[in-house]
Amino acid sequence: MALFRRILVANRGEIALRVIRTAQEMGIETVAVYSDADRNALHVRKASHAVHLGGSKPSESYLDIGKVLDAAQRLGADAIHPGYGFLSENEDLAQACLDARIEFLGPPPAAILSMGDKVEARKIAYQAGVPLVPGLQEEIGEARLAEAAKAIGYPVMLKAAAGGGGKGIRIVSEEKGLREAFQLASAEAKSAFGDDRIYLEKFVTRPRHVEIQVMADKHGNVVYYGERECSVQRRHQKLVEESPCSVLTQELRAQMGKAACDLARKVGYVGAGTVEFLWSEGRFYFLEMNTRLQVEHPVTEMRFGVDLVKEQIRIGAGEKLLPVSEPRGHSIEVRINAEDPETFFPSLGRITRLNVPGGPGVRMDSALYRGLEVTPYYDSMLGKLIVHGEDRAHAIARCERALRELRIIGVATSVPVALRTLQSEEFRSGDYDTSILERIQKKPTQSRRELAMLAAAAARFLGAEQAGAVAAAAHPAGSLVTPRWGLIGRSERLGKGGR
Amino acid sequence: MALFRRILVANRGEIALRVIRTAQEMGIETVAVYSDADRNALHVRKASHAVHLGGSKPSESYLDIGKVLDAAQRLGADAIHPGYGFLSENEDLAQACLDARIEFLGPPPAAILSMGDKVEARKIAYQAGVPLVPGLQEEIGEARLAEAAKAIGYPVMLKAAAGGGGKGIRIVSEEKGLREAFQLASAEAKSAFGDDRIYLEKFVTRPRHVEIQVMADKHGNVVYYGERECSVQRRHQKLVEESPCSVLTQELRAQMGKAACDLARKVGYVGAGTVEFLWSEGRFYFLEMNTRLQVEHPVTEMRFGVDLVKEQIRIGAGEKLLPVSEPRGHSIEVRINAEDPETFFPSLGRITRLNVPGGPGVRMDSALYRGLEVTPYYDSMLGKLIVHGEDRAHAIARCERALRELRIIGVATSVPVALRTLQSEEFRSGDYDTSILERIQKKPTQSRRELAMLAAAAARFLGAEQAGAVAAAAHPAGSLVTPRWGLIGRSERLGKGGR
Amino acid sequence: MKYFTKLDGEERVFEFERRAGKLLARSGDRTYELNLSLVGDGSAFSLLVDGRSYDVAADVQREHVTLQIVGERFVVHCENERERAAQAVAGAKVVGKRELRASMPGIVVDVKVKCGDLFEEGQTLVVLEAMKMQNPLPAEASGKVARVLCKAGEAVAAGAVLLELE
Amino acid sequence: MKYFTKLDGEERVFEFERRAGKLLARSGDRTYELNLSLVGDGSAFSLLVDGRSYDVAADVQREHVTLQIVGERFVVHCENERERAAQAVAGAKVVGKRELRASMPGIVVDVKVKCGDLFEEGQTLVVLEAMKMQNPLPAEASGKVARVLCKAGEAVAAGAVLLELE
Repeated sequence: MALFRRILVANRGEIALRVIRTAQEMGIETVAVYSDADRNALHVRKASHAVHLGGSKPSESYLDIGKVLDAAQRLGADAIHPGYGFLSENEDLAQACLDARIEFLGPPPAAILSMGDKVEARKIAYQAGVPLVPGLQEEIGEARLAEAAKAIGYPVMLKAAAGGGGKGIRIVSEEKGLREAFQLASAEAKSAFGDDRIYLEKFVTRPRHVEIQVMADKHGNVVYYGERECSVQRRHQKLVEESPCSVLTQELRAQMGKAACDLARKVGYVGAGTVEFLWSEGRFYFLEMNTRLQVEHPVTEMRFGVDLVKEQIRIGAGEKLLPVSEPRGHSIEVRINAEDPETFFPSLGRITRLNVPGGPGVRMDSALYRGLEVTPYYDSMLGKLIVHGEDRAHAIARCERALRELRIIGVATSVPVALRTLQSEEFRSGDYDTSILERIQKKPTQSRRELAMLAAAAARFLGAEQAGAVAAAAHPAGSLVTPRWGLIGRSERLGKGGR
Repeated sequence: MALFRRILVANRGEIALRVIRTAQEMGIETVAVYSDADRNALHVRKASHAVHLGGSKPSESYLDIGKVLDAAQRLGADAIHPGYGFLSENEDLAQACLDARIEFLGPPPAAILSMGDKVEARKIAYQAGVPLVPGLQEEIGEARLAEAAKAIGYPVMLKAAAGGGGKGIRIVSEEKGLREAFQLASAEAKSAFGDDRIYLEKFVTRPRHVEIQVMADKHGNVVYYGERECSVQRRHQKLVEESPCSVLTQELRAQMGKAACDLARKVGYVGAGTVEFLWSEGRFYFLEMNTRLQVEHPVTEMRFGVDLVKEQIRIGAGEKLLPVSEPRGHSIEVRINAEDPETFFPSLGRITRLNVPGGPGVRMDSALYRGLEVTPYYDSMLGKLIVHGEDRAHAIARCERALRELRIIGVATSVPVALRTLQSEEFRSGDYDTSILERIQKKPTQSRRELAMLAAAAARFLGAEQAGAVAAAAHPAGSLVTPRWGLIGRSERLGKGGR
Repeated sequence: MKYFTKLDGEERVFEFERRAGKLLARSGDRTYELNLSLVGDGSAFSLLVDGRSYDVAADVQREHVTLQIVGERFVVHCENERERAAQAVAGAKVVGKRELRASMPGIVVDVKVKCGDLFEEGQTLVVLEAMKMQNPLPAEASGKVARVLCKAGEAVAAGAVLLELE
Repeated sequence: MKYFTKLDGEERVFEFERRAGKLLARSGDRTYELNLSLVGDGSAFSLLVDGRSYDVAADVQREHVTLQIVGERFVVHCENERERAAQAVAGAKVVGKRELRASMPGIVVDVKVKCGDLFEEGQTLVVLEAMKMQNPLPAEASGKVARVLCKAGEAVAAGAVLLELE
């Protein structure tokens, strides 16, 4: 007997597929929802049912509570999994589910509301005895901006009150750029969350971003599954995550775990959540709580041998938490973003070739497929590569190996930068902070550039030979196999590309 | 500092890639060897160096000791990993390596020799106190055949003395088919091993095939990593393997483990080896020892969190065994063979489409790539899908999920039969034996056949519509993207296939 | 357009119609609402049947449609009206000739009969080897060997005629 | 045949020759022995350089070669002799015109200048949004806006001219 009959997954991309996989393993049917741009997406093809929501803009599809709820009711779904992003931290959907007697696989509306408002969240954390970074615990307007920033002391950070996932964040090191940064942050916040409130806090020196995975059931039990180190970030978006964090002592880990659980209890939390901390010089400060499954949750899953989505579903059905097993080895996740590895600008296009890594200790969570069109409508994250090894050095080596096996042709990706990060002395030493990426060499070495030039010439030479062969003989004698004149040969022959 | 500078991998296919992956993770360079048919194989492309051996026939390439050794010496390899099959159980290569001061990553020649001869192996097992199946412990000729079979009692099994991997095995239930079976077995043995000696033994009732993974270092330490249950076989080739075995008591497991280690010690074993047992009605009998890494070794790796290839390499370099950690959860492997799912006949062709499964607890070991030509020269195994779950039910559900995600187009594969095996009551109960596959439904259900007919009609309808669209407009207006008229549309248009 | 499908001896006819933005498929007294979308290079499509989702990989070689769907593999024979009509005309011309064909590509290791030999049903006529497995090819019915078209050591393609039989 | 490659301002010339069953590539005083083999649909090839193995994915759009190799991505400019000669002739005709182009496909969220405006180096001229990120496009040098070719809310392709500058 399955815990639910049918779960609607109110999301897209790799996380929708992630949830569908676990539901299938639990014998639960799934309903995918999709926008125009996602008609062929893997989550649509792998779900048991699929419902079209509307246009490609999030507001016309994945952000439309009415459409999502209507689909759930029409298809008889008895639970909704919101994934991350989109409606995952929207208390209105949580409330609507409650009213419609559909299980929302996340925390109660009140917990979403209080943790979703960064100002409110800091107040509650303060009350729960969780240490805070110095800053203003209320939203700030353009008028008082300069004065407040001066009082806290530069560098300061501008953050969206309703934010998450790094969107709407700007760091300002002097008064000069403050106003423009505020406007950009505010506009991004407005566009991403429909809420342009911004708050201000001190930017901590050499900070590391360390977060605790918590899980709470409906019977008042709260546990934590260790930490994740997420300091490798660019534009405040994480790129590489690992667990354990190499600078955390067992004592500090226990303190942070307790603080995270205390906070969860304080807001009557249910389900999976993540409490983000800044770590700096042996101390930790509360940053925010994400009231949903985190992108980097597989890092925890691989060490603890747990399926966090399965736990979410079990808890949603009223079951009790299972005991947390002993963590094993070391785990690393690399996000695969469609972006230029030097400028980090988004890279759009069609995936024309895809090779995913295999072998021991490698997990690939993505909704990539050959033929996928990467559009500007959604996040640039295409998927995640997660590895597990006996220890940190083993996990790093394995991650490097797997990243080299990964081939995505059609868009530029962040893989080369991730690879150079893993190979850097700073990362290998374990002593790094959230600005590590600024120090990572963005360009390949001289010998690799020379190899690339040789390979490019070889590619054209090979293409010319193939084209010559085609011209010479339409059907080569003695060949059992129909010749395949691939992109290289074809391009030479026609004098243009065949994307 | 790496343990070796450069390892030559004297094999092809998924196992060559498997070894290369671990060597890369250990910072060791690799030398691939290849035949004509394998110029584009993944093991060639992923190794640091590649050496062409010769023709596509194994005897001209992967079985040619002289060529392999010459390649190792020319490239300065200080170790050779033989994989499984080919030269992996060839004592001449082991001896030649010893003479050339190249580390053979396997047991000493004497251990290969004694365990490789099934008759000799049984004698040694008997001396080591390991229980045996009743039978003849010497090779048998065509003359004495009928008489000996009658003495042991039908059904009897004909086995190649030099055999392994199920090759050259025939079961005979009455005297009538005995002579032809002997001739076929003998011919197969000759062709596969260059040795046509055959021996005879009793065919045990409702047997299960359970094997113990052992590992021995050069310091006299021998350990075992639990068992693997390998009873799902057709034509005496394994199709599905799992660990733990559901009928093994902790006591019996310990007895089998001890017997396996005793045998390894008796022959001065070094490296990874597998002792195969028949299990029948609560008792176990020695079958044979495979003096190499086994195809199904990942089943063990996923439960014990160990990399057995890494252990082989460490041991070859003279390091000591690491302690065996506690096994966790349940693991299942499915072999992906290029064969007709109903007749088990090999299926050859070109891989035109490939989608490998991802997500939690899934590992894919294969050398498959889009464009791969499956030739008749080598084994029909294309790769392996391995899953790990919290318990047996979870692992089965996960394996089903992953198998449904796996797409290999271009050849027929054994996947549908594996899937139906996992879904069968007999497999789920855990109470099965080596003839389970004979009882598995080979054909899809009625409702699935109806779905297939609808889908086939839909495929043709879609193709006709696409072809119509092409005819109507060579360049559709307003489209940013060059239209892709895929195989379906193209086939309709040209009136022929485009494989 | 009508499509005539055949699988394992069973037949079903489907008629497709686009109406009011919907795609309907009729078979007997059943009507399905479909939503079809080609994926990637066109060797696969997403099929929604009354909202149920199926991921289909398809290799269409005119009337031979090879499918992968719900973890199964099917080779469905599927003709449209025009082809069926053409087939009906051509059908009369096909004259059955008994042959032994290679069931798979491989190497002939043994030809157990010679021209003129009589054989029984089930008797092994030729032994083929592929991927290190030897596979005896048995006679489907009793008969006589009319011509031997292969010899030991020869590589043959799948479907190659090895013997002509009477 | 000679090939002229350019990457990050560096140039190398390679000359290929097949001799005695071997493929040689010469560049300056270095000679490499190569072994090339197209893989799959031709968007990749296996490259052996003096026995060292590299797995190369390549997208060749005439002289623009996009490569994936050793975990890196390169866009190499590569011309053959013929193209280089043709380029030399055509080169004289190209007249530089200053423009602000979209660095990526996206949606224009703000045009900070209008026709005739003067601007400083580094000043934000247009703000683009893609994948929920807002990206200001700064002026590479000081100047004056000659023409505005985009407006807020408009979707633009990568490389689209947004402003003409003087």
